[in-house]
Amino acid sequence: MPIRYRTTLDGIEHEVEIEELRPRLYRIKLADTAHDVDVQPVGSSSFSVLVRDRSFDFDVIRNGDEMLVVSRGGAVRVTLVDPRRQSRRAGAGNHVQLAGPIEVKAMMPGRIVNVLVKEGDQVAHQQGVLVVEAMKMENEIKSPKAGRIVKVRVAPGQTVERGEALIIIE
Amino acid sequence: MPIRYRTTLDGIEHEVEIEELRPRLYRIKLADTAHDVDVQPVGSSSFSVLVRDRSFDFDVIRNGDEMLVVSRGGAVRVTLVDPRRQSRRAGAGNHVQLAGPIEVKAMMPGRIVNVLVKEGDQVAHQQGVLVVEAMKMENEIKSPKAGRIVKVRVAPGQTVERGEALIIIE
Amino acid sequence: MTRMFKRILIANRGEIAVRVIRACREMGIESVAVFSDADRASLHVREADFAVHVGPAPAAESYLKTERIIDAALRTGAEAIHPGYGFFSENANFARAVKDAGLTFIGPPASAVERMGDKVEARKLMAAAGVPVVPGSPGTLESEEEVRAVANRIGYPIMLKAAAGGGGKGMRLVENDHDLTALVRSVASEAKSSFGDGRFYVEKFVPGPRHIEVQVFADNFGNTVHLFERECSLQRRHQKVIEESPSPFVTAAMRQAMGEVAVKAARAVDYVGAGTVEFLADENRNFYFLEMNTRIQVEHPVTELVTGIDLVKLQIAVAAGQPLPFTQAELQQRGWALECRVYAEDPTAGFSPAPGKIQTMRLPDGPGIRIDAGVYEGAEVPIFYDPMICKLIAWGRDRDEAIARMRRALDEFSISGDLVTNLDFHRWVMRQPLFLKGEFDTGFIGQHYSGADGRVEQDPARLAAILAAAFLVSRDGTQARPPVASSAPTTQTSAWKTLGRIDSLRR
Amino acid sequence: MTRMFKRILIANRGEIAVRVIRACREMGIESVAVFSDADRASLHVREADFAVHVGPAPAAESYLKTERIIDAALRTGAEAIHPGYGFFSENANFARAVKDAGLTFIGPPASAVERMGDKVEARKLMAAAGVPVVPGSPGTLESEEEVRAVANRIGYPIMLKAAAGGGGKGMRLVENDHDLTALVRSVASEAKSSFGDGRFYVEKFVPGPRHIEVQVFADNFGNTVHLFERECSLQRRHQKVIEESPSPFVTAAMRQAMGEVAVKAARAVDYVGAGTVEFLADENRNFYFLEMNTRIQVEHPVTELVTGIDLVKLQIAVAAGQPLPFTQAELQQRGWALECRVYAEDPTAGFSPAPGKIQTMRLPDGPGIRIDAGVYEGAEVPIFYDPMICKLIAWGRDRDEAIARMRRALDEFSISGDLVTNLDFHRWVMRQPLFLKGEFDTGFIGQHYSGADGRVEQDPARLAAILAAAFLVSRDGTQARPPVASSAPTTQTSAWKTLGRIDSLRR
Repeated sequence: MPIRYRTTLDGIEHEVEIEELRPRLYRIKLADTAHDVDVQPVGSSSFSVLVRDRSFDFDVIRNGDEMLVVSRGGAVRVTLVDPRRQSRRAGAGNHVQLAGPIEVKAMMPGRIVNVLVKEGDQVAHQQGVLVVEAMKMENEIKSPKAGRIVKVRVAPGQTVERGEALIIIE
Repeated sequence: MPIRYRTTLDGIEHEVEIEELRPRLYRIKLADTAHDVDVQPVGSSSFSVLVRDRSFDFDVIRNGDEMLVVSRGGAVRVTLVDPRRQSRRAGAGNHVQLAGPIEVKAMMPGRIVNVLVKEGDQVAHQQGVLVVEAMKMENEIKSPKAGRIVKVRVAPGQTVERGEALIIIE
Repeated sequence: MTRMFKRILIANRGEIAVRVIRACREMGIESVAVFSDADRASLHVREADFAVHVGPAPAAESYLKTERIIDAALRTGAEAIHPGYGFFSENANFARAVKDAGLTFIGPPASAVERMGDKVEARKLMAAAGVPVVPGSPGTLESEEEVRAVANRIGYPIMLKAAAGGGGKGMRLVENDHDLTALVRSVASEAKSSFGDGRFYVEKFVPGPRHIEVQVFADNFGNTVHLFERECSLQRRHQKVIEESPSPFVTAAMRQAMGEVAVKAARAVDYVGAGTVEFLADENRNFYFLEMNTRIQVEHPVTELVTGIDLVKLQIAVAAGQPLPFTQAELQQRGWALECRVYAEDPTAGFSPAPGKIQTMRLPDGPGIRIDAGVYEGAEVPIFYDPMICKLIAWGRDRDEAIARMRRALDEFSISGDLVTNLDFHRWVMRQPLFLKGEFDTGFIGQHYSGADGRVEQDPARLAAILAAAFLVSRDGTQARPPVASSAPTTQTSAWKTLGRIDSLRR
Repeated sequence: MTRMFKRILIANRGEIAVRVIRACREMGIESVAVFSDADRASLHVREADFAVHVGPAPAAESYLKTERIIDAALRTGAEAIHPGYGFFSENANFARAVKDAGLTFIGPPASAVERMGDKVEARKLMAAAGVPVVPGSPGTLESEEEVRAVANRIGYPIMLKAAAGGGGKGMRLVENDHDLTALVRSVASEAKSSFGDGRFYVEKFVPGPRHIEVQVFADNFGNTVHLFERECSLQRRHQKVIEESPSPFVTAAMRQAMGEVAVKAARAVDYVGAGTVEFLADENRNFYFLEMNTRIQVEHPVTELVTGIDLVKLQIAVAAGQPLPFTQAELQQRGWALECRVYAEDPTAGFSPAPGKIQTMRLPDGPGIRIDAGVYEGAEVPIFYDPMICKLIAWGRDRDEAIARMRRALDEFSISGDLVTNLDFHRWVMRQPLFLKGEFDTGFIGQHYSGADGRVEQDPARLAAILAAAFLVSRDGTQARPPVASSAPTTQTSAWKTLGRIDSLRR
């Protein structure tokens, strides 16, 4: 019995129907064309896939419904959503995790070189907020979203640990 | 609390006492001398071991109480028996598994070239009983124990599959 | 500039298929793999741009099905077929079928394959071309009397050889007249039953021989060169297991003479592409034509490392009609290279095959080390084919450095799972004084290798080993595993093998 | 014959420690590793014969503790210390302390380290020895007026450089007189705060420069040779990321001139051991002394591959008192070698470090490929040190073949886990027309790399990708994972990074 998914491939949505014909052989319908595809696991998240005699070797990195499928040719971003499940999750869009206050944390131990914003500042998405030196390199840390700086927890010269909250943006 | 093992190292028996001092640090007493040993797992069956500044990298292949410990320097066979367990298994010596009738099975697909014994023959341990050709090479199959041939299930020229019973020795 | 192929089918599997795929990729050519049921998850299928299923596991029903291989090429739009080694690589009929299908066979002309394929004809042809051959019968013999006449002329001991034999099969050593009758009968019957061709011939036995071969290369424009020698005397079961280039036995004068003779041999059959002329050398450095392999050899990497030439890419370029990009004078040997063939086989049980699943594998790398592998961690070495795992190749400025690097790489190499490997055997060879001095012949392994490891552990290593064992026990529990009986060993297995197999059962 | 060391301590970590351990093993020398708390499970500890803990994770408290390193050497009976690169490799005080402890420092004399360590003094010394230096101030300057006087003499644009600077820090480009005041103040203050040394000097700005360096080697008997050049112009963040030898820019005449000058530079400081003389070259092939690195370089393998010389083993041999085993005339370049430094860093986020755990890793191998790795599958790239994963090095008969092999190897290389790598960046470079033509300078990456991948998938690949995804979903279930917020990204992370990190969380 085929399973239907709503799939997003590099940002474009398609309906896709996938049916297991027998172990490791799948029929996939995309835009009314059917293809038989042979999928062979070759590691915990690696697959050898044959489609119309073409051979692909994939590592799949999964994040919920979204998957990054990496091969010799490059990387494809695939989202697969089972429509029966989708209704339950309505409204849970891609950016839900960025709503509300966000703590910008240190990704590695380092030293704060410069603080580019102060409390109360409005910042744009991707605007630089801090400069941190780690491993002999200066890294500009950018705001993960547009918002207002509600708290600056660090000052230039201060050393920070990995995971330490540096700034809170609302 | 130290655990005592009876250990066999390349065939020689010792009493060994092992105590975990803290995670990954062990005190081992062998022949009344104590050594502190640092054991770091670096894979599913690989360990980095430091003893008196010496560094060893081991793959351990386990078969019950017996272990083959493989390193750059070569391989050491180690048996570790917890004496509290040993009493329950009294009499279960190394060769218990070879008592009773044994099926000699084909380890790989091949063709029987020659049958060197017939039913009723007495055979010695390691005596050749069959010649099988597999992968373009002839292999003599030897008896895993001394005994009597109770059944010969194959004839020269016959092809056999992996795991097929060839001869039964009692 | 000739037109290069867009797509090539590789009619092979394992490391050589991966080797050819890599050559294709470096040349911007797409590769088509073929695979049997046993090879769906094999590395060559994963690495190729296309892959076509050609049948069940036995090679005779898949890799050796001419029409299926050619159909696969036509269906995927491949323009040429590379046969690798083994399988169809020295099959003139296959080469012709490829040509008839309008495709290019990446190898010599079918006629050259054929003329070198018949050992007796090749002997005659080479003798006529002025290539030294082992003294013996001029052609095949039929009767005991004919054999005796030749033996009396050249003297005992002699070798009886099946005309269609090879790889150590269909050969008998006759030490004296007394054994002649029985051995003639035996070789004739084996020749008939094994090869379907009862013909045989006689050669004088060369005692303590070296097996030395010369790589040759020819293009379609009459250029024929040699790429120096390879020393292949280290053999077990009459099969090469360690090769090197240069040979520690060959002098500059001998090298030049062998190279010239090898080129002569290739020219005599209008050879095109990569080929190898094999010689036997006696202790006085006389050398005799043995046979010509009309394909790429397993041991080609040692030549690549000392000459800097990529032989597989050159095969493809020559097949596409390009001339050789160098002259004989431009070729030179630099440094020393060794190859260890790493097999799933048990050296302590007569080097019998011991394939299985690879659970963990740590490959060496670093300076001077090259690995041509046909497997990956987690892969199965199938029971149906040659159980090679990979080729480990080391280069050094001189032989000592190459050996030191090989020893270092072997020590770094770890592999475990439901299989046995010959790594310990290679470690043993790399420490043998006679090997280090370059003093060995084809009988070396049989005479000196006992299967024993011989390496002794230091005391701290023993302590550490106990600890590693104790750690595993304390982590995984002390439950005893099921006894061994259920998988009673059928050959004299090494501890490695037994433990490896049992270990895998419980995973 | 001099006496060789029995045991050597390697005062370093990561790939260079493993590289030195391998050299030791090939020479029959025992190796002693040192490790911090963060490196107990690191590859160099696993590979060494001995390993000594020297302190907590920060390098200043472990790898840079002179007395602990020397204690470890004395305690384990090591006779010599190899500093690798970074850490203590260019620290004259450490070299002296080693000598004072009765051990051998495997590197140049402390005096040579010292004289080349001070950039202003080195400039003066080189100018005096007849080595061309970039026009500029003869020594350090103190005031704006002094700077202006030099600028008026040599012409704008000029570079202001901190005397103690390096690695792209403490430098300011001054385009015209108008900016001078502010920039002099800025560089003086940065020099003081970053290096505790407020001195600075002036050099003429060389537009579109190439960074080309020459490997030199000297023994204790007055023999000094060069091993030709390395092209190191491909840099991000003023750090080399891809190197090659030969340089596609250097002509035979320039090569000879640079080599001679480099040897002159080494002789001027009575150099012994391996060293590198770095030059800036302008578009007219004028070249100027930049600095001398008095240690083995990260990029030494490209020189090893084209010359056949093992530089690390040679360092050890020279330190043990052996003479160079070759003369300048015996050295030659053969073929072409490229090195890609594979880092745990995010090229789409300004090449910022992105270390973490390696879950799966498939390394390329085969013809012409060498890997010097400091990690293994399952290892952690620690956050405390340079986040290098390995060096991928390719050799070919010519530059085209070396690039083709590098491209092929990069395509085979797969790594996944809680880290981001710059593999895609290297794949991008190896396809850039200007790079392929050899037309680039130190500004290349900044000018041409946007972080976009640029490669387009074919249709069947998209289908196959959906299927692989569907397979994973059907196998592992369709449960959505926790949202991303709990690990809010702090820099502009690539999808790779985000997904990689999240993926690792659920394992």
